[in-house]
This record gives sequence, structure tokens and C-alpha cells, in this order.
Amino acid sequence: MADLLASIGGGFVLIGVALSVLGAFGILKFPDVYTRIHAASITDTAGASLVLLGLCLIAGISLVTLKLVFIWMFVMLTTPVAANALANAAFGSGHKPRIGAFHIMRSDERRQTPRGTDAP
Amino acid sequence: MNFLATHFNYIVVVILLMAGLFLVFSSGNLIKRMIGLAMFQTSAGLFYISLGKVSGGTAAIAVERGSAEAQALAAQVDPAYAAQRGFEGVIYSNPLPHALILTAIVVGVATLAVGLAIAVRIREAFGSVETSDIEVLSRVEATQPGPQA
Amino acid sequence: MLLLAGTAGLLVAMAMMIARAVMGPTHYDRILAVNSFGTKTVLLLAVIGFMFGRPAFLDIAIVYALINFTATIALMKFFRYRALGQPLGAPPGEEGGNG
Amino acid sequence: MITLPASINASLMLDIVLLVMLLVVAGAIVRTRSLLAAIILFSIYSLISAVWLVVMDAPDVAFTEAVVGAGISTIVLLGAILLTRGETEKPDWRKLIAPALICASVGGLLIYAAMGLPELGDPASPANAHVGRAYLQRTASDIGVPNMVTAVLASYRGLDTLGETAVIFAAGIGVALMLGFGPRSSLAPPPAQLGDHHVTLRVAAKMLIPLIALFALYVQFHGDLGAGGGFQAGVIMSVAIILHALVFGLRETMAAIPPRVARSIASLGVLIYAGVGIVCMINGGAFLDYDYLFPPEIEAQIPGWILGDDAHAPHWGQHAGILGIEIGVLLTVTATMVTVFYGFAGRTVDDARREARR
Repeated sequence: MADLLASIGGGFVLIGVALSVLGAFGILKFPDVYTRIHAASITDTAGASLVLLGLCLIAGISLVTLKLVFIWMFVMLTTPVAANALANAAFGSGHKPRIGAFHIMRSDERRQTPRGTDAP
Repeated sequence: MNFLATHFNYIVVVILLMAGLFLVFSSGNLIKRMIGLAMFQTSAGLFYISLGKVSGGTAAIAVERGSAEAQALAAQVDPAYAAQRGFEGVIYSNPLPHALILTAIVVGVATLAVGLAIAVRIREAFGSVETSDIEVLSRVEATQPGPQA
Repeated sequence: MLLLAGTAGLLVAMAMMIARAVMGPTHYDRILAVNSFGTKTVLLLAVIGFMFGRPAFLDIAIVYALINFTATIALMKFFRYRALGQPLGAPPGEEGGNG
Repeated sequence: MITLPASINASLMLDIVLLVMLLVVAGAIVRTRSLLAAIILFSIYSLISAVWLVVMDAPDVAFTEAVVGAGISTIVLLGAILLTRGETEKPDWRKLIAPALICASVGGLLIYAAMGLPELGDPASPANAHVGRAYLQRTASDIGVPNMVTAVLASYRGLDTLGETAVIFAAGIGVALMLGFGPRSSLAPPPAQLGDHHVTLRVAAKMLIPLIALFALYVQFHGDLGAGGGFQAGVIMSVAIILHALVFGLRETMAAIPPRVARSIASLGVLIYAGVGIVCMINGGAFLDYDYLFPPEIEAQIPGWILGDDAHAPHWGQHAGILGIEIGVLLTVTATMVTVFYGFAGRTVDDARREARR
């Protein structure tokens, strides 16, 4: 029984890792920051959930499971917030996306010089 | 080839040390130099930790003798290797370098902050953190007495 | 064995993140790469804790999951406000919107 | 026995892959001309080394490296380039020849010297055979603490750690003296712009800051049982405070922890540490010899059930002494890092100009 659970858990870990690799591939291939953030945040949360679920199955019920649940909670809390902050920083300092319209917010038209380009 | 396998860590650490040293020597920018110094420091820590590793060992946090975890850990060690080296039960890595480097990292970030604070004050006094500009400016100041002097 | 494969996969993903961080045309790409690298590090720490039979190492994964985004917020303030000490505004009328 | 080769090879594989990653990132740091890119890459660098430290059986060090690299050093460097306006250097390849030659020759010599080192993981190497082995064998009977790193750090080499704590304190005071003691100019909220709300961040920070502080306390008091201790807890706690300052503003944080209080706490930590040593001296032992922390008549009063099992030798003095000095370390490290952050975040370029005009 424990062996079966461990194998299923290992399978979950592998699926989660595969998702992470796919997300990393997306970060490499997508054209601009905003699409890359999209690729990263979705696969990171989903991949992390699957990996941690798999490890929970391997660990069985113990203090370790509780720690894994904590890690899951914190990852789910911080990763989207960090993605939000990053998108906010990029958009707020006038970084233009390759795809789609930028001038959704009028207040940003005032800014003449885009900040945060490669030469500070 | 065998040497490369057994001493790989040391070679990499030396290259990292030299990368940090190169930044310190070559860069004219004081902040970049501090980054190089921090890299140098981290790499020196890596060297110490490499020295303290014991093959087949685990972290130097004792697990209770005879507990399930201790048995699982002891089962990971090759019995022939343990017998040859005179180990019994769980093998631990050397805790001494860990204790040294643990404190060194925190001291390192504190001294990094001191260095950066000096760089900030230099920027405020000379208007630049490039060593070439600072040298020129300080030579000018040395030859001409300032207005308040 | 499955965990070993998982570790290898995570290392591949981390290597890709390093490639993005090194190439990254803009700084935002680099920050994104650091962030994603951090999440993968949390997972890697958890997996190798199990692989080496010391799940006690999970504490490091927890602390990293907790503070992963502190540097991201600092970088966001760097880009938007060019200062670290200013408060981040809340919309007027919100609770705590004085800042 | 499938587990043996798998685990050893896995550790070696991870070791090599992570070191190659470190090399790549170090090369990128050397190559890049942008300071900001160097800082971001440096945070990846310390993250990789944190994972590598876990692989090398040093979770305590990995703890510190992860927190310092992810939080404090990045933020301090950012504060510094904000105050120096992030100038980039103008590289001149002729000036690179001499440093490159020096580094290549020194590196060659060091690699040549490294050939004489014992191979990686050799248990009979001088570093591992004598004093390291002795610590491993005697910690259980001398100190009675499972985490041998804490035992070495806090008890066997307690004087050394006192010195390190004093250095951290001195560095904090140095930064405070150079960069000022608090906010100089009005740190007014940024002018409101459309879409310039950070509700998500504020809510997430409100949820996370207490959790981080709580986790720091867990790491502090769990330090003699598992990975952790005063240094790690101190940096985690200071990250919690710095996060508060980043999200809610330096003013709010300084209202809660005024700079003067932070500096007093930093010195209080060193005092507690040294005070524990002096109490040991008063009771007839050497400086920081915790076995003499309690006089025997008090030690006899302590009921045995506090630690949960009577099998071990009690070592009350050692437990209490380690706890006491770790609290001192926690206070000093936290307060120093907060002071450093106050120094960098509280200063603005305008202040410097005003000061120069005066």
C-alpha cells in the first residue's frame, strides 16, 4: 500500500516537474515580458502544487506533511503576488508589450522616457 | 581524468574565486567591485564546505540512535565502505566548517553594507563611483585648496 | 528513481531560467527569471530532502517560499519610484489608505 | 542495495550540475556592464550556492545563504545603486590585461596547489579526521544538543562567535555613522496615479509578515534540534521588518521600531552574549563555559521532566547558555540588518546635496 502510494506520489512529482519544464520553455520562447510572466506564474503554481502533492503522498501523514502543506500555502501566496508586482513594475514604468495595445491607461502617456531598459 | 573527478569542486571554487578577484581588480566602478568582493567571499565559503564533506555522510544533525530515520540513513551507506573506514551507524559530515562559514556569511553581508556605505559617501563627495574620476578629482583637490579651507 | 528523474527535470528548468536571466533583454526578464528560479529552488530543496532521507531540510524550502518575493518588491519600487523608503499607496478610502 | 549508488551518484550529479551553473552565472556577472543586471544575477548566484550547500550536507549554512542572498544583500545593493545613481563603467580592454594575467596566474597556482588536497569527501583527510571527528563524537556527551553545528558554533567556539557578533554590531554602527540615523527628507507617499494601487501587495504583506516573524522564532528556538539558530533567525526576522518597510513605508516601520531602539537592541544583544560568559565566570568557570552557568544548588532544583526524557545527562547549563547567547545573536543580527536598511533606505540623493551645501 505504502509502495503504491509512493509510486503514485512519484508520478505526481514527475508531472509537476514536467509542467515546470514546459513553463521554463515558455519563458525562453515567448516574445516579451508580459507573455513570459503569464507562462511562468501559471506553470509555477500548478507545477509546485503537483510536486508537493506527490511528496505528501510519499511522506504519509506526519509533521513532514504539515510542512509540505505550509510550503504549498506560501508558494500559492507569494508567487502570484510577485508576478503581479513584476507586471506592475514593467507596466508602470512604461515597458511596452510586443503584442496588444499599451495605451489602456491614459495616465501613462505622460511619461516620455521608458525606464528600466537595459542601460540604466 | 580521475583527478578532475575527485578535485572538481576545488577547481571550480578556484575559478569562481578568480572571477571575483578579477571583478575587484578590473572594474572601475566601486559598486561592481563590492559585488566582486561578495562573490569572492561566497566562493571561499564554498571551499570550506567542500573540505568538510564526508562521502556517504549526512548533515551534522544527530538522529536518534536506533530510530527508523537512523536505520534508513545507515542503510544508504555501503557496508564495505563503512567497515573499511571504521564507521558505524549514520555518518555525519564535519560540522566545524559549517559553523565557521555560517557566521562568515552574516559578517560578510554586514561588511558588504559598510563597503557600500563608503561608496555612497564617495559618490556624494566626488560625484562619481568610478575610480578613474575619483583619482582625477582628488588630485585636483590636493593641488587647489577648497573654498572652505 | 522517480525522484531522481524529478530532480533532473528541475535542474533542466533551472538551467533554462539561468539562460533567460543571462540573456534577458530587459531587467524585467531577469527579475522574472529570478522569481521562477526561486520557485523551482523551493521544489528542488523539497525533493532532494526526500531523496537524501532528511525531510528535515524542508525548513529551508519553507523559508525560501516565504521570503522569495521580498527582493521582487524592492526591485519593483526601484523601477517605479526610485526609492526604497516610500510606502506603497492604497486606493483612497481603503482601510489603511493613509500611507 | 539500489539506494546506495543512486543516492551517492545523485549527490555527485547535483554537485557537478550546480557548480557548472555557478560558473555560468559568475561568468555572466563578470561580463555584464549593467550594475542592476549584476545584482539580479548575484541573487541567482547565492541561490544556487544555497542549494549546493544543502547537497553538501550544510543545511544551516544554506539557511543563512538563502535568506541573505534572497533578501538582504540584494536590497542593500539596490539601496546603494539608488544612492549612486547606477552609473555603468566604461570598459577599456587594455586595462583588463593586467588583472586578467594576475588572476590567471594566481588561479593556476591555486589549482596546482589544489592537486595536493585530499579528494572530495575523504573521511581521513586532515580537516575531517582530527578536530572535526572529535566534535562529532563528543557533542552528545559534552553538550547534549542534536545539532552539532549549533554545538560547535555556540559552545565549543563560543568566544569566536562572540567576536563575529561584535563585528556585525560594529558594521551596523559604521553604516549608521556614515549614512545617517534615519529618514532625512520627507518620505511622502508617491503622487497618486491612475492604477497605482498596490492592494494585492499590501494584503499579501499583511498576511506574510507575521508568518515570517513567527517562522524566525521557530528557527531560533529549534536551533539546537534542527537546522537553525540565532544567525539564521536574525536574518529572517530582519527580512520581515524590511518587507514591512518596503510595503508600508519607512515612516511606519520607524514608528514601530525607531532607529535609536534598533541601535540599542543591537548593543543589547552583544551585552547579553558577553553577560552569559561573565555569569559563567562569576560561578567559578571560564568565560563562556556554560557548565558553570548555574550554581550546583540551583541546578539540583530543576526538575528532570522539562526536556522530556531522563536518559540523557541533563546539561542544563549548556542548554541555557546556548539559548541565552543565541538570543543575543538574534537581537544583534536583526537590529544590525534593520539599522543598515534604515541607513540606505532613509537617505536620498537630495539629502546628500543639502548636506554638501551646508
